[in-house]
Amino acid sequence: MLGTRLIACLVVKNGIAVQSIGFSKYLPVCRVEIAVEYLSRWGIDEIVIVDIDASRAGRSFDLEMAQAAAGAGFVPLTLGGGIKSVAEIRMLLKQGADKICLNNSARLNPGLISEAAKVFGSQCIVVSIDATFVDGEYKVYDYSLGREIETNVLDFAKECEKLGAGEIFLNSVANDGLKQGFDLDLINLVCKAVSIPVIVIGGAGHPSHFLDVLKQAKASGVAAGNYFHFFEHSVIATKNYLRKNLAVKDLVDPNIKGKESIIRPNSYVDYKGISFDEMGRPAKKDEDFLESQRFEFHPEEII
Amino acid sequence: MKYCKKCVQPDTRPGIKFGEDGVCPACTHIVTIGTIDYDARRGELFELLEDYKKHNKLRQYDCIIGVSGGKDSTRQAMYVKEVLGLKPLLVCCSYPPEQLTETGADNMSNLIKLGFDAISVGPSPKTWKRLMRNGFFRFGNYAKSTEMALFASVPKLAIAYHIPLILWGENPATQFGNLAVGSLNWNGNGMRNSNTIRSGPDPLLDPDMKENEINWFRYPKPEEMDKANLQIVYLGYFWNDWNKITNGSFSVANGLEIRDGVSAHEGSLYPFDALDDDFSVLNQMIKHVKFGFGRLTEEASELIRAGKISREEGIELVKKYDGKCAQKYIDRFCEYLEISLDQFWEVVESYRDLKIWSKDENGKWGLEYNFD
Amino acid sequence: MEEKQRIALALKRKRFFLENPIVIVDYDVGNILSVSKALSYLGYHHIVSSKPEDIQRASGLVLPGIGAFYEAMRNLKSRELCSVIKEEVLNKNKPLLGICVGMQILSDKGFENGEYDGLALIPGNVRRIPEQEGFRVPHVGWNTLEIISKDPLFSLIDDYALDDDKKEELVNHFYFDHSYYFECDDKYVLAYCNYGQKLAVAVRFDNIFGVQFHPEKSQKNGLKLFRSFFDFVMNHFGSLNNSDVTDGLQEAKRC
Amino acid sequence: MISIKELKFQKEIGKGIYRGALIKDSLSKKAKINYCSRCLYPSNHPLGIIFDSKGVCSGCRIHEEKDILNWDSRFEKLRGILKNYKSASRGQYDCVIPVSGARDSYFIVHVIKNVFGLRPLLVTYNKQYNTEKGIRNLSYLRTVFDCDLLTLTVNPETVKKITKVSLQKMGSMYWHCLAGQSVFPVQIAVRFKIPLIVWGAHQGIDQVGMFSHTDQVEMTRKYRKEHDLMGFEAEDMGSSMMHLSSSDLAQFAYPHDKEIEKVGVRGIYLNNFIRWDSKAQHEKMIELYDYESGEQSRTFDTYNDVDCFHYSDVHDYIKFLKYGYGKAMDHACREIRLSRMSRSEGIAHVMKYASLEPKSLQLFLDWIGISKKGFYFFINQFRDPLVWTRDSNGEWILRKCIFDFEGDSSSLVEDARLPLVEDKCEFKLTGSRTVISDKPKYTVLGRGFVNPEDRTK
Repeated sequence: MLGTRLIACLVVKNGIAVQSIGFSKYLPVCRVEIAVEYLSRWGIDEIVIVDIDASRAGRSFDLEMAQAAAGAGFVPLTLGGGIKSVAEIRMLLKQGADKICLNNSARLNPGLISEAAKVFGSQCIVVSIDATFVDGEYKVYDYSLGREIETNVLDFAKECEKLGAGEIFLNSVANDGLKQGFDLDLINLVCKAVSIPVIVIGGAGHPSHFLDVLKQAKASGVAAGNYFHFFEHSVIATKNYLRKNLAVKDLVDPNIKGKESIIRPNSYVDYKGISFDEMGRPAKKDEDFLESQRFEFHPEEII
Repeated sequence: MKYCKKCVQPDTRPGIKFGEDGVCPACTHIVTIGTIDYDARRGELFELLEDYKKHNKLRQYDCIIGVSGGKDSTRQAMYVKEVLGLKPLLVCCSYPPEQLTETGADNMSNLIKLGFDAISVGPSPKTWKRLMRNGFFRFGNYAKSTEMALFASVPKLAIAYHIPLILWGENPATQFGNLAVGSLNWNGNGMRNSNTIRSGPDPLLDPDMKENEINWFRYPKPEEMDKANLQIVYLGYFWNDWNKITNGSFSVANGLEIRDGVSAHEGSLYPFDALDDDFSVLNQMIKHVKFGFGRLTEEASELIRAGKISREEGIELVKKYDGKCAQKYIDRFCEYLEISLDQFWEVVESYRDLKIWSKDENGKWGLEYNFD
Repeated sequence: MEEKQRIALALKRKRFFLENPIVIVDYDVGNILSVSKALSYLGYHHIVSSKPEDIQRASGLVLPGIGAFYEAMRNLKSRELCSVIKEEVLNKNKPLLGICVGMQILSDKGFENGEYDGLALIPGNVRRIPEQEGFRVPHVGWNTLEIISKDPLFSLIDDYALDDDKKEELVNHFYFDHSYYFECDDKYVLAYCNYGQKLAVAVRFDNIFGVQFHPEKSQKNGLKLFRSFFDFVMNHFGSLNNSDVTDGLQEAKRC
Repeated sequence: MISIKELKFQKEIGKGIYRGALIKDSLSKKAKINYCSRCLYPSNHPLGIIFDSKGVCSGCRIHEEKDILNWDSRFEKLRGILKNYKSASRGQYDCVIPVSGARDSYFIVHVIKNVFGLRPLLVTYNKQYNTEKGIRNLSYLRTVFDCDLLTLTVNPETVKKITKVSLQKMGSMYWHCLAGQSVFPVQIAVRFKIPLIVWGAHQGIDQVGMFSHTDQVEMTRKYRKEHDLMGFEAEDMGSSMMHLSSSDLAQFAYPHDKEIEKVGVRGIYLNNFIRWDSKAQHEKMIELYDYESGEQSRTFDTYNDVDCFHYSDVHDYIKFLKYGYGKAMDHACREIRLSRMSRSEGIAHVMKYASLEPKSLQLFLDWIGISKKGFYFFINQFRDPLVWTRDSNGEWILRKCIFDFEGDSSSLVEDARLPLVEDKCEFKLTGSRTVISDKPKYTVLGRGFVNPEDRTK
């Protein structure tokens, strides 16, 4: 059964992956290919890389960085930032991207969505929408201007679907980087408005935040930007937290039958049976288990 | 106190048994050395090493050796590397800084520079000092805890690092007649039963000491050793020229730093014993009080067995230097354990074996040497 | 597997594929780089090329693919690769693995934005996944398979694992990203994927293989699939050359 | 004159990660380097650094949290974590603490053992470049806190081979130390099944504000590979130039994921829970435990690097030759952010120390067996073209550096200035414990105890 994807988003500024807080404050974290290597090793379902300097600097996604990222792990890649033409899309797909993501150009040149969908198939075309709640409704936020514009998020999302977008990448400006959890109202509204898959991001700071989304909305993918950098094997532990706390009856989507279909477990290094501390990170194992491990030998998995 | 007919070893060592012919186990063993086919034994050794490769899962190291940087461990480590062609992990149990000598530290550096990886295990100094104090007051032997740490640290790291093969030097039974280890061949798995460490650290403890403060003194249980497939092998069994003099000369030739070599101060003929711990001279003196023999008796016995000196010359040396210990060592020991000289002698005297010691006319203790 | 055996096998692979490299067909569609990275990671020497002479020298072929059906076919035709690929695969019996759109163009006809001819290597058509309530199209994400025959593609894949409460759980996930699917006779199907209806996601006809998902993006399961496929290529190549050992099954199917 | 093409070539030979985009931008003439308007950090800081609209760097912004967050409640958070990790039943250690003869080791053990009452296992990787002062500090650390200490000393011949490879691959003579000290604690945690490792300050937070303190970031192999080891893990150190077997490098290899998972190893950083002030902490340790400080050749901080001949000497000089700044700037930025040093005073310190020749270079060259020119042959390959260029007769000159901003009082700098809370920033010199002067050569293993007759106090 198609499970929900746990996705890592790498916001790129000055050529490096950064933490983004409120679309304004950025903290340097690491190089893109190092992040991809480890996220892939930890079993992330997908990685979205957005270069937020590109459109302002008037250039497309840096091909060299795309190549480095694609070569660093065996994980589906969505590249976005400054992409304005079919030719650029073809180059990025050749470098190893599975999907490309349009933000500014989707608004300024909607025709590009349908043209690209026609050439490459809609499954490679993702439209990224940044939303902010202003006087009673969710409006589209233009990050290059630094403020919202007079377009309703739901209308714009439906419009993109009609134009042939394959997926929506939905970000909440207000929640970005606050670690207080996702904007569930926004997510529910957009997921109901369109029939194409929706990936949501903005505000993850604890595994329970992902849990809330899975329980209350029909998002196809739950993403986090800063959160996965915080501790070792963060992806595996978070997946286990979700698999442990998701009872089937909680689920909104009737088609999801068994628990296994929701979150794909990691194999071999799986963190099965662990408990969690109040930060949602793996808690200490009990003493007898640690004592029994003294004579265990675990070989490294080699395929 | 009966002496071995051939050498000068008395029968007062705990656990020693002389043959009917009045000869100590070491002398009976040395006789057989001439008849031992060392080439066959070497084949046996290589077979053993090959057999043990399958238990070694981590493959970082072929074996693990307990070392102090002294004469025996330097020669043994080089033998394992150069002759057996193995890559050993050295384990050095490092004394509290106050007890360790500069020479001891330099020698351990010297051994590492000869091309080895080493892990130094340093149990907490104050706790160790308290165990030494308890060992001294309760058993007249401060070194009980030291020996426990030296013996236990190696198998503990072997378990942790999944290195099943532990190579040891000489079998104490054949070298000193300490039969308690229960084996006269290469199998060293009975080492936990040797005299000083059989009791484990418990008799030395104070009530407030917790288990995680003394775990480096506790020897692994037999079932732990089995689960980890540990096998201790005495290399001495496979070696015909393993003895103090050759080991000493080899190590000095490879950079070993040694003592001044004044027998009257150190109660020994050779300047390369227990180089990392000055208190060992004092410990031999206490042993001399307890059992009537010290390090010099063992050295003289080895020389007699090696045919270097006659029994008469040995007896001469024993009477002259055995049990000697310079006052500076006693002062430093009292200062380290924070006890007075009177307390020190009060304890030592309480262990004097009156069956073998008697006071002469002007009140000086003397041994009744009946070497016949 | 013992350490020594593993090293010996790795050496054998190295030597074999240095002489008869795998060719990843570069027809300007799809992320060639990721497939190439996966092969180097697993130790298979390969070249990325669109030159016919390389394809003729190859021990096995890979047709990667992202994007639309007709563009893939148009690029293959413009590079005159169709005939040389068919020649190697049908007459010389060389194994071929089509990935995603690379699998779809193996079909007779593709109905993406019109009707276009495929390579007709595996009988079947490519149609759009029918819209169904609760099953969004495109089919994007990790999905589990219903594997019909494990060998050779899925021989290393564990289908089940125990989850936290010790219950059997399906774990043979692969990454999908497609709106069209390969519709063909059941006898060619190696594995299905239940997405509202049973979609054929792995097909085989003799030495021609196709997978709808992206092994180069399916982490460990993907690497395991590549491992078993390219070891199959190595062993298959061996059986081709010593003529007396003809693969009986091979002959029967051909005629 | 190294052409741009040649620099590009150098990027290919090293598998290591060269700052792709950044270098490409820097190679183009328009790329310029700028400096934080509050502290002194340049935009080519190897850990990555972001300047906000006011020209203040991410390091300074995160540093402001030190005067905003409620550190008492963060201290209680730490108490909660440590309580969970206390080894109740099986008589094992409660945690592992990496220590050395310097760098906040005393403070960390003081906090964990004396303040929280845990039983730590101390571990140290033998850097081999040890000063006798460092050996003394470590021996007294072990005795004063009465802790068990495990020391790993790798075969010096192997270490020399590895250092030659790291000089070739990334122009570093300190890789083996950084690799060893960052992995030995993890190996011990895995081998002895002690899940918790306690580190001092997270360099990423303290220098460039990589994370907020509230993120409570933990030890990851990812951070180690990229920032501690410049992109080269043990597995990447194989080189055709030097035969290094996998067992030679085994002591530097990170335990694989399954081992980490089975024990549940986690490394926490104290500077997420305690308002980190290295200078004040060292001064407290001097007062409580007679920690020995000592003059350093290339920085005014006399506390941090006394245990190593090279950390703030040859290694720091190499950092200057590569990035155009050294430890003096790290320490100046730290003090500026703590409002103990003005920006101009910081620049003065940097100017004084930046280009000083290292004192212990010959000692290192003799040990490893490389000539001085050979040393510069390796290092010059890794000079950052953004900062360094060669003049007409081939001399390396700094394109631009903080010195140009000495008198700078632009509005940005004025707005970002912090009012000083202390008027001067003095570092104590405790003098040595022993009257015997320290030997000017490495001590692989040392006693460290000073006999009563040799004591100075």
